[in-house]
Amino acid sequence: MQNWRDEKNEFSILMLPPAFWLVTFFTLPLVVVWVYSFGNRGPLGETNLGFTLVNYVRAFELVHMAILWKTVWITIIVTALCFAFGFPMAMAISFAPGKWKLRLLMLVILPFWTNLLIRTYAWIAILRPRGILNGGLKWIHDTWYSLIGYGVEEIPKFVPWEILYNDKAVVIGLVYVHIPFMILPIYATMEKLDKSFLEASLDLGSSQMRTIFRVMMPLCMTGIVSGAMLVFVLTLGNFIVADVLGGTNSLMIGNQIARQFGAARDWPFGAALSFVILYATFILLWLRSIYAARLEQRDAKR
Amino acid sequence: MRTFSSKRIGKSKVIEPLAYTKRSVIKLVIFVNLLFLYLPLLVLIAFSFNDSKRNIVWRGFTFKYYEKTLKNDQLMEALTNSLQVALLATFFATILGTMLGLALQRFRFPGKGPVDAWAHMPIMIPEVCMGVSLLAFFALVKIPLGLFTITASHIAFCIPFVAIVVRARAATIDPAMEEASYDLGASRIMTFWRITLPQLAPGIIAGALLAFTVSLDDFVITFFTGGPGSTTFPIQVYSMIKFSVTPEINAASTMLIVLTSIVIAVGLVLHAKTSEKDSEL
Amino acid sequence: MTQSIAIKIDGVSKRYGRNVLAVDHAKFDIKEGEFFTLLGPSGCGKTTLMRMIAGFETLTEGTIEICGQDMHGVPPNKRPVNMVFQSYAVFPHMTVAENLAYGLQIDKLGKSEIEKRVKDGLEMVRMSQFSDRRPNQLSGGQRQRVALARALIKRPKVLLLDEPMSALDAKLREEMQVELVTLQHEVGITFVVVTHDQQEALSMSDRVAVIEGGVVRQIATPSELYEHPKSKFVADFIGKMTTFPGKHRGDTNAGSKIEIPHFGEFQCREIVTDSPDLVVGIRPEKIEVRRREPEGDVIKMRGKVKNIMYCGGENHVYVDVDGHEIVAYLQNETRGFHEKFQVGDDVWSYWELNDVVVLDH
Amino acid sequence: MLNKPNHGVSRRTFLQGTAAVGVSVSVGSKPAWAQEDIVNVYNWPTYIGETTIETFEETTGTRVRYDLFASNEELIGKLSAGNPGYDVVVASDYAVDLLRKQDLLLPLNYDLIPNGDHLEEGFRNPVFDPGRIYSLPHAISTIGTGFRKSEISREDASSWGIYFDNAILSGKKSLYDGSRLTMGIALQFLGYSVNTVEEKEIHEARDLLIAANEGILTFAPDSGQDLLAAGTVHAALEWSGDILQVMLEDDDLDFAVPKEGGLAWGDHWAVPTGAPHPENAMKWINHVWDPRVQAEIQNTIRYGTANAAAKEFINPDDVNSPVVYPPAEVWGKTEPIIDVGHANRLYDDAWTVIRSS
Repeated sequence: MQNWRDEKNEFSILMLPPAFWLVTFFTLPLVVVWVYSFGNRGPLGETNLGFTLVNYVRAFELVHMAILWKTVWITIIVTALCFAFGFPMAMAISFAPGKWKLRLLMLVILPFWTNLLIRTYAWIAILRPRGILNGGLKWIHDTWYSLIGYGVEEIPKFVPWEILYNDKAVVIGLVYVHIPFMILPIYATMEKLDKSFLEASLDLGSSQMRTIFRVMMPLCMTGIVSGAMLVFVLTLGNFIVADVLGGTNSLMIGNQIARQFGAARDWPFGAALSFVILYATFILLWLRSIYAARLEQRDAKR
Repeated sequence: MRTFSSKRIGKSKVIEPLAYTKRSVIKLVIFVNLLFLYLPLLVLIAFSFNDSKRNIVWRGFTFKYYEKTLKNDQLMEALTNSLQVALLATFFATILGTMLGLALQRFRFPGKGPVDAWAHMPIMIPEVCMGVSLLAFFALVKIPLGLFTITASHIAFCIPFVAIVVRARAATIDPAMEEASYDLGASRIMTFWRITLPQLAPGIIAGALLAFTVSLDDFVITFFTGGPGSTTFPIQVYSMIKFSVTPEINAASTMLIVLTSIVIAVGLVLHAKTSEKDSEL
Repeated sequence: MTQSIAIKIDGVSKRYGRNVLAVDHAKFDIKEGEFFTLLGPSGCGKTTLMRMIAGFETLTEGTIEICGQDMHGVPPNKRPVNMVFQSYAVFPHMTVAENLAYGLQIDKLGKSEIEKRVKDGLEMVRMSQFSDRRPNQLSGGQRQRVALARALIKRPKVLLLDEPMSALDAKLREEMQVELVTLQHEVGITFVVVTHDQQEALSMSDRVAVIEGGVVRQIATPSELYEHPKSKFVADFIGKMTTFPGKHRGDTNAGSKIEIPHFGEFQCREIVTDSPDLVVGIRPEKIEVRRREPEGDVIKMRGKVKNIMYCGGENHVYVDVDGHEIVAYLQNETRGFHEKFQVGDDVWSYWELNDVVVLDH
Repeated sequence: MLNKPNHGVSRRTFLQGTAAVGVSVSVGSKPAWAQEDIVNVYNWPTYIGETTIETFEETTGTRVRYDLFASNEELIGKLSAGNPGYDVVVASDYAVDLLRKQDLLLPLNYDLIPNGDHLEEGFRNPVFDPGRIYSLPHAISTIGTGFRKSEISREDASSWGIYFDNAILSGKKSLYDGSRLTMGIALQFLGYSVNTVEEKEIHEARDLLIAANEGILTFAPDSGQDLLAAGTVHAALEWSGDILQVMLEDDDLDFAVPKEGGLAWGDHWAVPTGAPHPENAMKWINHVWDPRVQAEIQNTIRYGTANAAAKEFINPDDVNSPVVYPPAEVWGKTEPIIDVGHANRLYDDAWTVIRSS
């Protein structure tokens, strides 16, 4: 790595244009909203600037903390499920023979080029009581009883699985929307993994499972961490899935924020809630940088 | 030519320990994942042929929504706007993101840690918050809203995606390559064009694909930064919630899926070519 | 000495795709307690063969038995062999001691037993003071010791070593060669080593299998291999050899009559092939060079000194005989008789009849 | 057809625009389209007649640029940050109220809107815009219950009570994902005003809804009619027009305005402050208020009109339908939702609790 002083010109040419763009179209606007978070909602929903901490105080009220708590729980479950499905998928891609690797990768990315809302709506058709999933289950149910049902007087009526408009549906939708963000980073690190570590583990008598848990996962930890970070942060802010697939109590913190900027027309409070999340994200980022630094230190110490 | 004896026949087939894709468990994982990813797509494609105004109950097969879609100027304009914004944003975000990724990879400078975290913030921040902040900002500095402001904002949140990928790729490049180029008398610019850039290509392409993906599907930020004449496809879709999503949207999406599949395929072919070159090197 | 068989390789082939035959009907035994080396140029299939023994590659045909047991369908973690990888594959996320303990934990040994074995293992490779270090804090040689100890404390029937010295510098390599042999004598485990370095193979092994293009060309002790290579490939691969194409001109009581075109005929005591076309070879250190014509029952050729390379302990003299190059290694003696040559000198090069090796074409 | 790509410049505008290019590229000046003879319309999609834009362009020679938004709040948000260039917008009752109070609307110039005279008496003096100074109705409707006739009788469906009795159609009912509307029906059921600012009343409605959560399937984001059509629910809180559209495909569906009153709803044309072409905007409103044009719009979107003269051109089925034009006694009991100022926070907090318990 070069010191920027040695190559001032090159460094400036590389750094200044993107920095300028991000400052202009990201940081400065964000400062505006940050200022809002200390303002007041006027009677008509307009934003009055000022300095008050009431928005932050309100953000820490029990009801909002409860929503945050629930959101974090759902987010943890979603992240875990994304990992549970995404890790083996990343493994499959990474260990697939040459041309299949790219094809599988493409297959994972492709659904993302379709509108998120439409894809989420499609889940309704799959999960609803008379939907594709329950249709399949009913078929299995009927076939089963027609096979063993001779002599049974009354065939039990098929009861559809209630999997739409509740937290289960929200979790399914969120996993669906975010799983590639888990697969891709894990795949990227696994690609660079020296396969002889795995062979060494097997050779020393470990089972495949133990090899995966004790050797492959620790060695792919950077990818797992960035994947989990991405999924976690994106899930935390998502509101569309809970809107479309959620039940009566599906409110997540993302919905809450979106509503403050929408129906409630309380931008200062929305801004304060956003910044509470943002500070939490900062802490996550900071923890990750500590972790990364520790890894680097571990690698560099000699 | 020696022929292989049939000694092995009759013995069970053995799978090599790391040939995971040959294992039925992993095959199942691939199948379940792909089913999970594609079932909704299949559903939405199926409903684009549904002879009903809404996406609920199957009422027979029809092509009429494709016809309607192609004749729907508003929808086509929205698609054009979306593609235009996504392409422009991808183009500039790829350039700027590559620069940022290179700068962060190559240089040590005071405050690098915070700058690094800051550069990734656009991914981390709730979209509504960023959208509103941009709306307020553009109002404050009196920049008229329209395709320009949408594109500018898209570039801002696409930069980190490109930077992350390019940076990872740049880390794998041997610095000796550039040194060799200088040693052979090439200028900095020539070295960058002829040596650095071709090696970065897979990372840049992957970053550009990501940027294109997020830009194409963005609704929240696009909404807040748009003005007259800048309705994009996602805005069209979200606005429809009030009167339920019609099969025209499905038809348009299906066409978009086909189009993007082609783009991806082309991208893959290009990528395969560059990586072939890599392995030749 | 009667030794039982550790590994029995029987008609083993490995085919990749349609056209690549990596290993072609290998068939040989490795005896218990033996230091056995698979030697060959890179890409010859030796690593594939070793990986098949370890269980990482499937066999296209044939069988591998380890200690009398067919290994078909036995996964690597169930085989009584352990391997030291070319990259050592010492787990970077574990300390040295954890690396050693990793393989033992599966055997459901008691905690104290594991500790004891790890301690012994570290002592064996003289790494006791590094037990809490991470692999990236170790040098290449130290990492190799860890990999070695990690595999050995599993007490395998056979230890497989894949290019164990390739990542070490020349000086360390020599040290480790000696150490490895000593270690093998101590533990008495069968060692199978893959290497492309003929010097390494000769100095360490009890027996060496020379492999070329997936085919096992010759299996023999190092000295046999050197003194009596069976083919031109083996002769060339192991050490240097000057060769001439020759013709078998019939047998007499004294031996076979062999003609080297342009150079005349000579008698050879034993003959190894039926084919009339032969290769006649002679090791460079067996060749003598002098100005006067030699007398007695030797093969001699007149030529011009083309080049002289000074190599410390000896001089390599290249003599041009009618366009044919003969290489002689002459001891660089400071005492006693020696001649000094210069490029362009007219010389005689000659050698004993006994030293001639007749090879397959 | 209607919308030429916005980046293309027609020959006429090109000639006009050449002189102004130097000005228009400099930052801060109005962009080129501001000088064009154009009207920028901001509305929901599929919320206009099929030929409305075409006939406007033909009769006036003014080009229409049609853009879309998804909710009133987005509209308000954009306009309060500074009108980015819209000439005429569609806003719901309370949104008109809010925009008007924030000086974000221009008074309508009725000299340019002679068709405004067709406005029915009952719509001339709404609470959200007394005297119709700022707005003219685009479409009116009621909010009631869409229901499946084979599952629930009309009598039962004609009360908000079905949503609060967990024994009726348990898990087969959907409410709307909006605090004011859904809490409004609870307030109405309790006998209070939908626009109450009394904390006690709001809390009562909140607790009623929390208790009802058990029997409600979901708070749908304006997709109740889809749930109904798919058979996922048998009763849905919805706008009359939305239900009417699914009734066309399914005879088993119907719409009822509950006896407690139901909610009146209207979307209105208005001209935002800072509109670059206010005169064109007035021309546009006059155009859509032309009885025939108005009738064509309503025949497409199937909502009610407040244009007395348009009714004779509207599909007789709709004119006679109690769904589109509820009887006077029903209409008399409905109440529009208007903004409640600071009490908004009470509603929002209550809603947060409802949606998270």
